[in-house]
Amino acid sequence: MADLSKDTLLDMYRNMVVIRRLEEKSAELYQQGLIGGFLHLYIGQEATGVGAVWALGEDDHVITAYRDHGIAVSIGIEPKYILAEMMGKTTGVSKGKGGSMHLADKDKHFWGGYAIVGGHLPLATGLALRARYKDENFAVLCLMGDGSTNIGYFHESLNMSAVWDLPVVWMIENNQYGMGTAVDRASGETELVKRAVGYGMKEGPRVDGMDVLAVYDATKEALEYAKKNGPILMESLTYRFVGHSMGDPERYRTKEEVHEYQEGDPIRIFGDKLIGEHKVTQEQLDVFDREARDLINEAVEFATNSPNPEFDDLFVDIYS
Amino acid sequence: MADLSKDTLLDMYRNMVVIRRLEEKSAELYQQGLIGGFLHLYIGQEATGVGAVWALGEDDHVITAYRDHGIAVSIGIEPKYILAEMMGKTTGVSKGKGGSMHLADKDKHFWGGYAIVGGHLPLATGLALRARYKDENFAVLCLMGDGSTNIGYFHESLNMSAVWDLPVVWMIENNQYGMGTAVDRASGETELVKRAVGYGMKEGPRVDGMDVLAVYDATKEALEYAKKNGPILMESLTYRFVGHSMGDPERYRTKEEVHEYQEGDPIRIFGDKLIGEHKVTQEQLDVFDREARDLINEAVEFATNSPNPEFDDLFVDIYS
Amino acid sequence: MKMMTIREAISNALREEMDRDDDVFIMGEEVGVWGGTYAVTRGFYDDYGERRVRDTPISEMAIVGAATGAAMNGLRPVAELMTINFAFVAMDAIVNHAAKVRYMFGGQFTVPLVIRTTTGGGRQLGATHSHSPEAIFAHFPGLYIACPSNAYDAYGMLKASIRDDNPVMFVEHSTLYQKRAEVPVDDPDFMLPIGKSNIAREGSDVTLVSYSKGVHIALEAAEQLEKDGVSAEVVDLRWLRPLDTDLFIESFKKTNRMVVVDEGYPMFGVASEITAQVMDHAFDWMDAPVKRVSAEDAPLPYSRELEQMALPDAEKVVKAVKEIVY
Amino acid sequence: MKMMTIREAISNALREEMDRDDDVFIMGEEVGVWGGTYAVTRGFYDDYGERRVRDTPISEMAIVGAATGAAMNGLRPVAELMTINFAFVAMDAIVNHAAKVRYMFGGQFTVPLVIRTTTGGGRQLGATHSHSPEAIFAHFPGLYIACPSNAYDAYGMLKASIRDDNPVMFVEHSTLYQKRAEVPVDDPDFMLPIGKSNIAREGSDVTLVSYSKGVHIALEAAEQLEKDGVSAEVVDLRWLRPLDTDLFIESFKKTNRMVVVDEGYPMFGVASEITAQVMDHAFDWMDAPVKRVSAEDAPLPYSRELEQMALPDAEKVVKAVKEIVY
Ligand SMILES: Cc1ncc(C[n+]2csc(CCOP(=O)(O)OP(=O)(O)O)c2C)c(N)n1
Ligand SMILES: Cc1ncc(C[n+]2csc(CCOP(=O)(O)OP(=O)(O)O)c2C)c(N)n1
Ligand SMILES: [Mg+2]
Ligand SMILES: [Mg+2]
Repeated sequence: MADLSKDTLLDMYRNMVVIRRLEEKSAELYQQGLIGGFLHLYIGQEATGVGAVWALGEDDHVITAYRDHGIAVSIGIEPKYILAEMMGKTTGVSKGKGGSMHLADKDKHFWGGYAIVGGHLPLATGLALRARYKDENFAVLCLMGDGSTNIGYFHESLNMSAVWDLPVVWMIENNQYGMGTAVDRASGETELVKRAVGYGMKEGPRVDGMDVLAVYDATKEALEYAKKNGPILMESLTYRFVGHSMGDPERYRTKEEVHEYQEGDPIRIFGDKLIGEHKVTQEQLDVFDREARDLINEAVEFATNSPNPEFDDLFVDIYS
Repeated sequence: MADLSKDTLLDMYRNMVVIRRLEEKSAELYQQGLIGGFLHLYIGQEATGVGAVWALGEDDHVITAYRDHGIAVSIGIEPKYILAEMMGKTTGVSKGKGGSMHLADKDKHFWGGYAIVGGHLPLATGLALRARYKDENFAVLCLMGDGSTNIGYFHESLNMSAVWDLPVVWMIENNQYGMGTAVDRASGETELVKRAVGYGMKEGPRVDGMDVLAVYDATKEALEYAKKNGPILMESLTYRFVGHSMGDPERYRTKEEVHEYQEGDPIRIFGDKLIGEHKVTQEQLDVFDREARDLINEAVEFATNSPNPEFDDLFVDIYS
Repeated sequence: MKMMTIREAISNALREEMDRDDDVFIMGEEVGVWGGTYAVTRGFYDDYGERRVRDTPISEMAIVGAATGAAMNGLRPVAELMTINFAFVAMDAIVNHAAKVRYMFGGQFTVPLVIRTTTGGGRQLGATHSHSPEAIFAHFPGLYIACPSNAYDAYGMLKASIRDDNPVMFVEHSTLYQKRAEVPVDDPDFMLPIGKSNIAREGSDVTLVSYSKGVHIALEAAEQLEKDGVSAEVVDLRWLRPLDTDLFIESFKKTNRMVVVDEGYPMFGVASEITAQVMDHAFDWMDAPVKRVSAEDAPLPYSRELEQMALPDAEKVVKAVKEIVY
Repeated sequence: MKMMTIREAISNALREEMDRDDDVFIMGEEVGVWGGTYAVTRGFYDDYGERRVRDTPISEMAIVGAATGAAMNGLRPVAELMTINFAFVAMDAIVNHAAKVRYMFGGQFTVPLVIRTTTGGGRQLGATHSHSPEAIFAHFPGLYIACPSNAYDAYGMLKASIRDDNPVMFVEHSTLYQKRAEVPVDDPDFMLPIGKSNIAREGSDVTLVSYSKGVHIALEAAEQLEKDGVSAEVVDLRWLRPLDTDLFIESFKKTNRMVVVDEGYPMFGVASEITAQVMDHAFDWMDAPVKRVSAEDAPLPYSRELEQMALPDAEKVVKAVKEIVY
């Protein structure tokens, strides 16, 4: 079990709350037309992102798909730079070029969110190659959705990582749907970690993705394993409480199903645990919540007041 | 065990010999510059092609990669149309448009050889879809090399066939190398049938690909399974006695290794069995050999005397 | 005739063809339970069931490849690629298999396949999701490329595509689905011929050539130009392959001036080919250089204003026209 | 200076760059034990070991994607795609990832990646294996496309590509490896600038524009034309992106006539773009239409004679020139 100080636990909780508030605000801004494009929220999945990212060592790396806000916050990008990006401003992490689906911070070893399903998997293979090539001691955490395990990229990237014993933790955020398609309608094998068998790869755990500490522990262990031995495939079993992206008619699941999962809200679960086991009070948690709201409101203001890119920016950063 | 009449066994033997003689002649013609492009010979692998194709029922289908001569002969295409194709003549099975790598005969349910590694796998998925769509009772035998199991096409095609319970026998002709790359240098898992696990697919046998009857039996069973239950993945363990294609420097394996495998020549093994268990004489087998040589020589003559395509043919059959 | 949106026209055409022929079926990501990402197949899953409306895994290579195999074996799949950006993942299946199996095997196989997909930028989806790469598919013999600009065309072109025995990439524009026009629903066999383009507006001073959304940009530009006394003819290519060279050349021989409008990247793009065709077929009629108005030569950015600046619009077209009509 | 084949020049350039910088490494199918399908990396595996000469599974998407990731993380991979035909399988990894990660993330990432590959028809490999699809890659901003025609260029362009911090598709022609030329091996830092084309032959009556193998066809045509008293200038583009418009336009302004030679499909191809550029930049200098000599608009067939008829050759170029030089 995670041997984390109370302060760290509180920081993780705070992190989860900030993600939640950020996501709610993003939805609002999207409705107002201030955020455009596709917006994929992380609500319900916070425990996975926070648990996994907090498990990373200083030299480790992370890369993910378009559902990337939670990772961005967890890795330590200030919400104002995230929201500025979503609002297309030059102060955004990607200077307004990338939007919600393309957050990244190279200095923090966060290699970005990627909108092509599976497209970032071989990038993870390549990022990890450096560790073996230069004999450096790091691992790459590659998050992906359940749906992305059916695309060719998955197969080729995992196999190559296995042939070369690369330090990658392949973590499937199994939220049970790829858009509207349930896992059992898309994958011949629904226990997705079993796919490791085909690559002679370590079959990792299917961890409870609603329990931030369980995710933390499992990821920590997986990272250690990867650095020493090579790739490992694991799942975090989770659920998104909202649509795939804004405007999802959600015809593929019932309201009841969603409500049932919402009962197991990862933030509430963790909050209860903090109160029950760590002598934290509800008032303290409420303070975090208010602080998070303030932080996000300030971020909106920052983003709103930031400048738009100009015509010449079109041609900047195409080449180095 | 295969319950085949002596006549059938002799026909299968003949089939193997015809392939061998065809391949030897092709190599000769290639050296003479009468065949061009890439030429991938089937020498050493005859037991797989013959065993597998003879197991097909009248309504079943077969598709393969560019190493397709053995399949073409086994399915019953006369060598003259094969050689005419290899010599680029209008009388070739593909009218000289396809060459060695693109033999096919739709009427015989042979959907062709394909030169893009893995490219024919989804075609097999689609061919098989018809069986379920129209409730028809057939299966598709899809042959592929060991090397092709590492490309995205493999993953997507097998998974889709599993999700839709399609009647496909996925048969890996594991000749231990993809060009010069040994299986264990290309695949994280070298027991390739294990990849079935990732698709919740039936893991079929790893059959002795040098024993034509073993291949026959296993394929027969697999076809039955597929029709009833859905896809199955199997391997035929074999070896090619010659280079990957003409001009292979063969730096990746020793002469000794090749010689060792040649000791287990599938034609000799089967011949010995016929002599030992079926009262066939060496003289009879020799007659088959002479007949095969004659057949191939006539085929060369036919091909040589056939016309070349003309300029206008360039634009024929682009569209229907 | 009935007034309807492009979405409805395509949806109707699909339904009619599915009703007519049991071999016609739909496969792709989210075509079933979800009802189609752009709601084109809404209700189909309930009405036709999962035999004929097949949700697939996220496996574009297999979607196109399996649809090709099914087509070879006598079915008539309408495979959907959610957007044309995902056609890159399936590029080999499209250009090396669907487009070539007939030729390469001497005409033995037939591929009655339609690949429906959506194209276009302008929706703040970022560089990977905002392509208009029709030119690179039109490069390959063996395919047909349909790019309807309105409901009437979409309806007639899709029906023709489904009934044709060759692989067609049917490229819808994601920002046009709500555009309305009259559609001849009364004739169940109404079809527009493959490879025939159309005069969307008559004029005499300059020819604007485009397709898909570009046609609307051209029409808007034509209206503005009219106010300035310039009469613009608008040619809607409808198909990029086969490319109907005759019609726009004829128009050009009348107007002697041309601007090509195209939402793709400018280099090695659609407008480049049209320009070269004019060079081939109407050199002596050129009173001014053919002008190209394409997207800027940059990946499309997310930022709304910036993305809009990168795309062609009526203003840019008017400006280009004024450079050559004097 | 030393006389050597293109194969040797490329091989030398690779070795020198690997010797100079430990971060430069090679990955791809059969680059190691086999020694490279076209024998370019023969001996490398023994000399550099499997850390730096990495055989891969047959996984083109992962080859390009992993090389991109490695490049982002500070290595300098030279990834090999055995032939450009297999780039279709990796299309998304090339055009949507290698080409775009820098832009899409606001310049945070750098992709010092070279994708070496071979192009060209004429070897009886059938329709799927005989493409010259450079145009469709050159369509995409974010990439550089190198297409050397001789050993000198190959050497200098490859060294420049490896040292550059952007993704370069380095396209070698499979039938040119044995061509010889002088190569400046004495200068370890010899490089040719990215995006600069070259006058391969001076002339005054007509400009022949080409790249890669087409340059040799053009040169052969030029010799024939000389006998007929026509002086042809040959421009070797060297790079399709960035496209050096200046040089061929300058040449055209001198000759006023142009034939573009290109081995790809004719529609939406390289020659189309060059033609359109002339229209843009030298309309008033056009004494005759720019002519295009590309492959025929058909998949390439296996049959030797038939395939040859489909491809451009000097005779076709001479014929095209004679149509415009009178
Ligand atoms: C290659 C490709 N195909 C299709 C899409 C469209 N698409 C975007 S997200 C998505 C579902 C992915 O599901 P999953 O991997 O489970 O991730 P989740 O959204 O559940 O986090 C699809 C089909 C895409 N972006 N890229
Ligand atoms: C997509 C693709 N990549 C690479 C190649 C080049 N290539 C042709 S055959 C081959 C090896 C295939 O090995 P395997 O599948 O084991 O078949 P075998 O030749 O042993 O029968 C390779 C790499 C190709 N044809 N297609
Ligand atoms: Mg999911
Ligand atoms: Mg093999």
